[in-house]
Amino acid sequence: MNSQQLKNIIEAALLAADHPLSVDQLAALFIAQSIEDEPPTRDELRQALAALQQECESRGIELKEVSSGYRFQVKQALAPWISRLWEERAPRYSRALLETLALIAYRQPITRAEIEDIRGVAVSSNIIKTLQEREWVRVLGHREVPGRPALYGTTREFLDFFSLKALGDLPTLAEISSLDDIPTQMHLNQSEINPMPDNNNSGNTNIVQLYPVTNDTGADTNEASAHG
Amino acid sequence: MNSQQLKNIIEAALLAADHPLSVDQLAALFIAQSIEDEPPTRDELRQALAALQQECESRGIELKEVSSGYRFQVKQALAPWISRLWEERAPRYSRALLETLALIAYRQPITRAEIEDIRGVAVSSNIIKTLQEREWVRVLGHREVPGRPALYGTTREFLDFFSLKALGDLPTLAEISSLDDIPTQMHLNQSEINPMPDNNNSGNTNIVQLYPVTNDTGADTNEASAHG
Amino acid sequence: MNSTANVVNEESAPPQDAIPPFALVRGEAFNTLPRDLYIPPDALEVFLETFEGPLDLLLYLIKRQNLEILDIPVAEITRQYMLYIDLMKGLQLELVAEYLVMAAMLAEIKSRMLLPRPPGVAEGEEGDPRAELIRRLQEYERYKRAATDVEALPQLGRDIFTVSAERPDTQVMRLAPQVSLHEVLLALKDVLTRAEMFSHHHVQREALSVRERMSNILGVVNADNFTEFTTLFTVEEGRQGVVVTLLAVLELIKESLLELIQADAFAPIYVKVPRQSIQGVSDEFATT
Repeated sequence: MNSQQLKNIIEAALLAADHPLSVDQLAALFIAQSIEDEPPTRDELRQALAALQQECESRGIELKEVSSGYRFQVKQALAPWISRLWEERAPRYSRALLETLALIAYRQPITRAEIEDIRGVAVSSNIIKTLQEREWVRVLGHREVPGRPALYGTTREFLDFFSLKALGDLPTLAEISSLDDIPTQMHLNQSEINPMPDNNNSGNTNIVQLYPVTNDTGADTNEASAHG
Repeated sequence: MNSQQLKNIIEAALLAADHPLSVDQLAALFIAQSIEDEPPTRDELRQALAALQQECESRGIELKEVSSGYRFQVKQALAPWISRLWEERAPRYSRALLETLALIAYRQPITRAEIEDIRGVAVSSNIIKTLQEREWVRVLGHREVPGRPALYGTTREFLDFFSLKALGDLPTLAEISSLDDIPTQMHLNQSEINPMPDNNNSGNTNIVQLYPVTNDTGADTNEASAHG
Repeated sequence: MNSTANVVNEESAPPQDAIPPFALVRGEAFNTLPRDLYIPPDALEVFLETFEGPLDLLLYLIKRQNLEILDIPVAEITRQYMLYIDLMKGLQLELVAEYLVMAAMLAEIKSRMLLPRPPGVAEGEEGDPRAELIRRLQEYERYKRAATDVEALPQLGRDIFTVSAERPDTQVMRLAPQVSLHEVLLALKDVLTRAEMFSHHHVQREALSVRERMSNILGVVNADNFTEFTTLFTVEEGRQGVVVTLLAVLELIKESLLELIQADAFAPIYVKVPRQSIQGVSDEFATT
């Protein structure tokens, strides 16, 4: 098998699979059943992946390594066009959900009580359920204290969803000594786009539209909505 | 928008959509929200599609026009490799089959009756058939006695599968009698279903037993992967 | 993408040439926020419900006044916090217990701040009654930022779109089971133990190489042709190879699987598979 064919098979496999493929999974495509005599080595596979990655430079898709393997994805710069394929916008997540998720991601394994302790409020069961249904969070075990509370951690799917290879790739946790750049405006515009049932004040959302209060926060909001 | 970018957007859109896209549907991606001033004409779109089609010649996928539009598909010639993404693992072999195989390996040429004699039970035709289909066992000839029973022996494929150069590389019976009885397969299963990712936060040692961490299991798993 | 379009509800959108107001309340634009943060009750309700708890509200109050988190003027913050609590009560919002607990904590810190510092206690963080509150605010603020950071990561379906191509026509393949040699050997050990073969005379084991050579020879010879005896040997294998082959031939002859034919003395020796050699009913038929 020459390197061109190897590359083509890898390209086809990654595009045919509906999930990322690891180097091991790719290697398995070449083993046994004697289609060809010598299966490619891991090094050859990695070389082919690197070559594909490079060839993508001039194309509309890119080859990205995430936690569970390699996947092709649309280049982020093309998202404005591609997102028009779907009428529905991607869901926005409530602050309560994101804060809970962040605590689980950065502090795992962590119990619900510990999350509540840091956030200063109760965590709704709905949030935990949503995170588990999305397969971003799972129960790793139980703390051996009375009540045996569940210990939560994140999954490979969580990493894949946010295009991360490992937990170490998460943004660094800030040390807080001053509040200069706290994005306060989050309070103000979150409620209207909040899809979570725990904040269902939908009756009110057409009454009030609060705008960012300061210049600072205004800039932050622009940045935030550019992502949307 | 230059023709390269147009091609890239079309490529990305066709790969991101889960159904074929018509020229009209592709054109719709460029209208509205005034991302760019002049949307491409149908002719430009068709030219881009033709260019993409041509670029695929050396790649693992091809651009096909079907009734409802254009779609990328994996080249049929790559099916032998790609289809392994969906293969199923057959159930494990029975003890009876393994015993039969072992007797054929050690006592060849051997008839079915002789195998039954040693095992003390009948050997099902299925077992012999499975071993022959797997190409591990073949008929070497027939014993010239009434009924002319087939004489079975192992094949080169058998040796290859078990990484043996010759039958002489098999352990002697004396060595076999001192084999320990740990069924290797169990380890493999265990490591497969081990639910923990690699990133176990060892810092939190007060949390007690999320998953088996005894020395035993660790050693077994290592041994298993060495076998596998 | 235009940020105004995202934030403003289509129907209530102001004319595009106007400066965007800070707030729209019942369609009415507010271009300046009241200094005392007076907001009509409906608006306030939404406003308050967007806080993620007392820590979040406190952080908001501190930030709003450009105060230092490490040096919170407790008296002032407490006053404002209580103002919000009263507003919530007035609006009959469901006032979660956590807010009241925080109010009590603030009151306690305030009263301790007012007490004269006992002599001998040095100034420092340990002695500051605000320390625990500051620690909690800092801790919460870290994860509040982390949440924003996580939200800003590229997300599948929002910033990242996975791609796929139509798969070729394939049948689902069934993989043959994997077997380790170890398993095969254990199976043999079992069956031998069962048959008590280790002690039994007829498992005087031949070297496996002989058994293998027997198979190989049977693969070469047949009943219809004579094979010259000498062709069974490969000189390159050396003395040991020749011995193995000879033992294999002898074993095959003993088992009546092979016969030797020599027409005359010193004539070439041939081997062939015997045709219907007369033998008594062998054991094999007893068990079949």
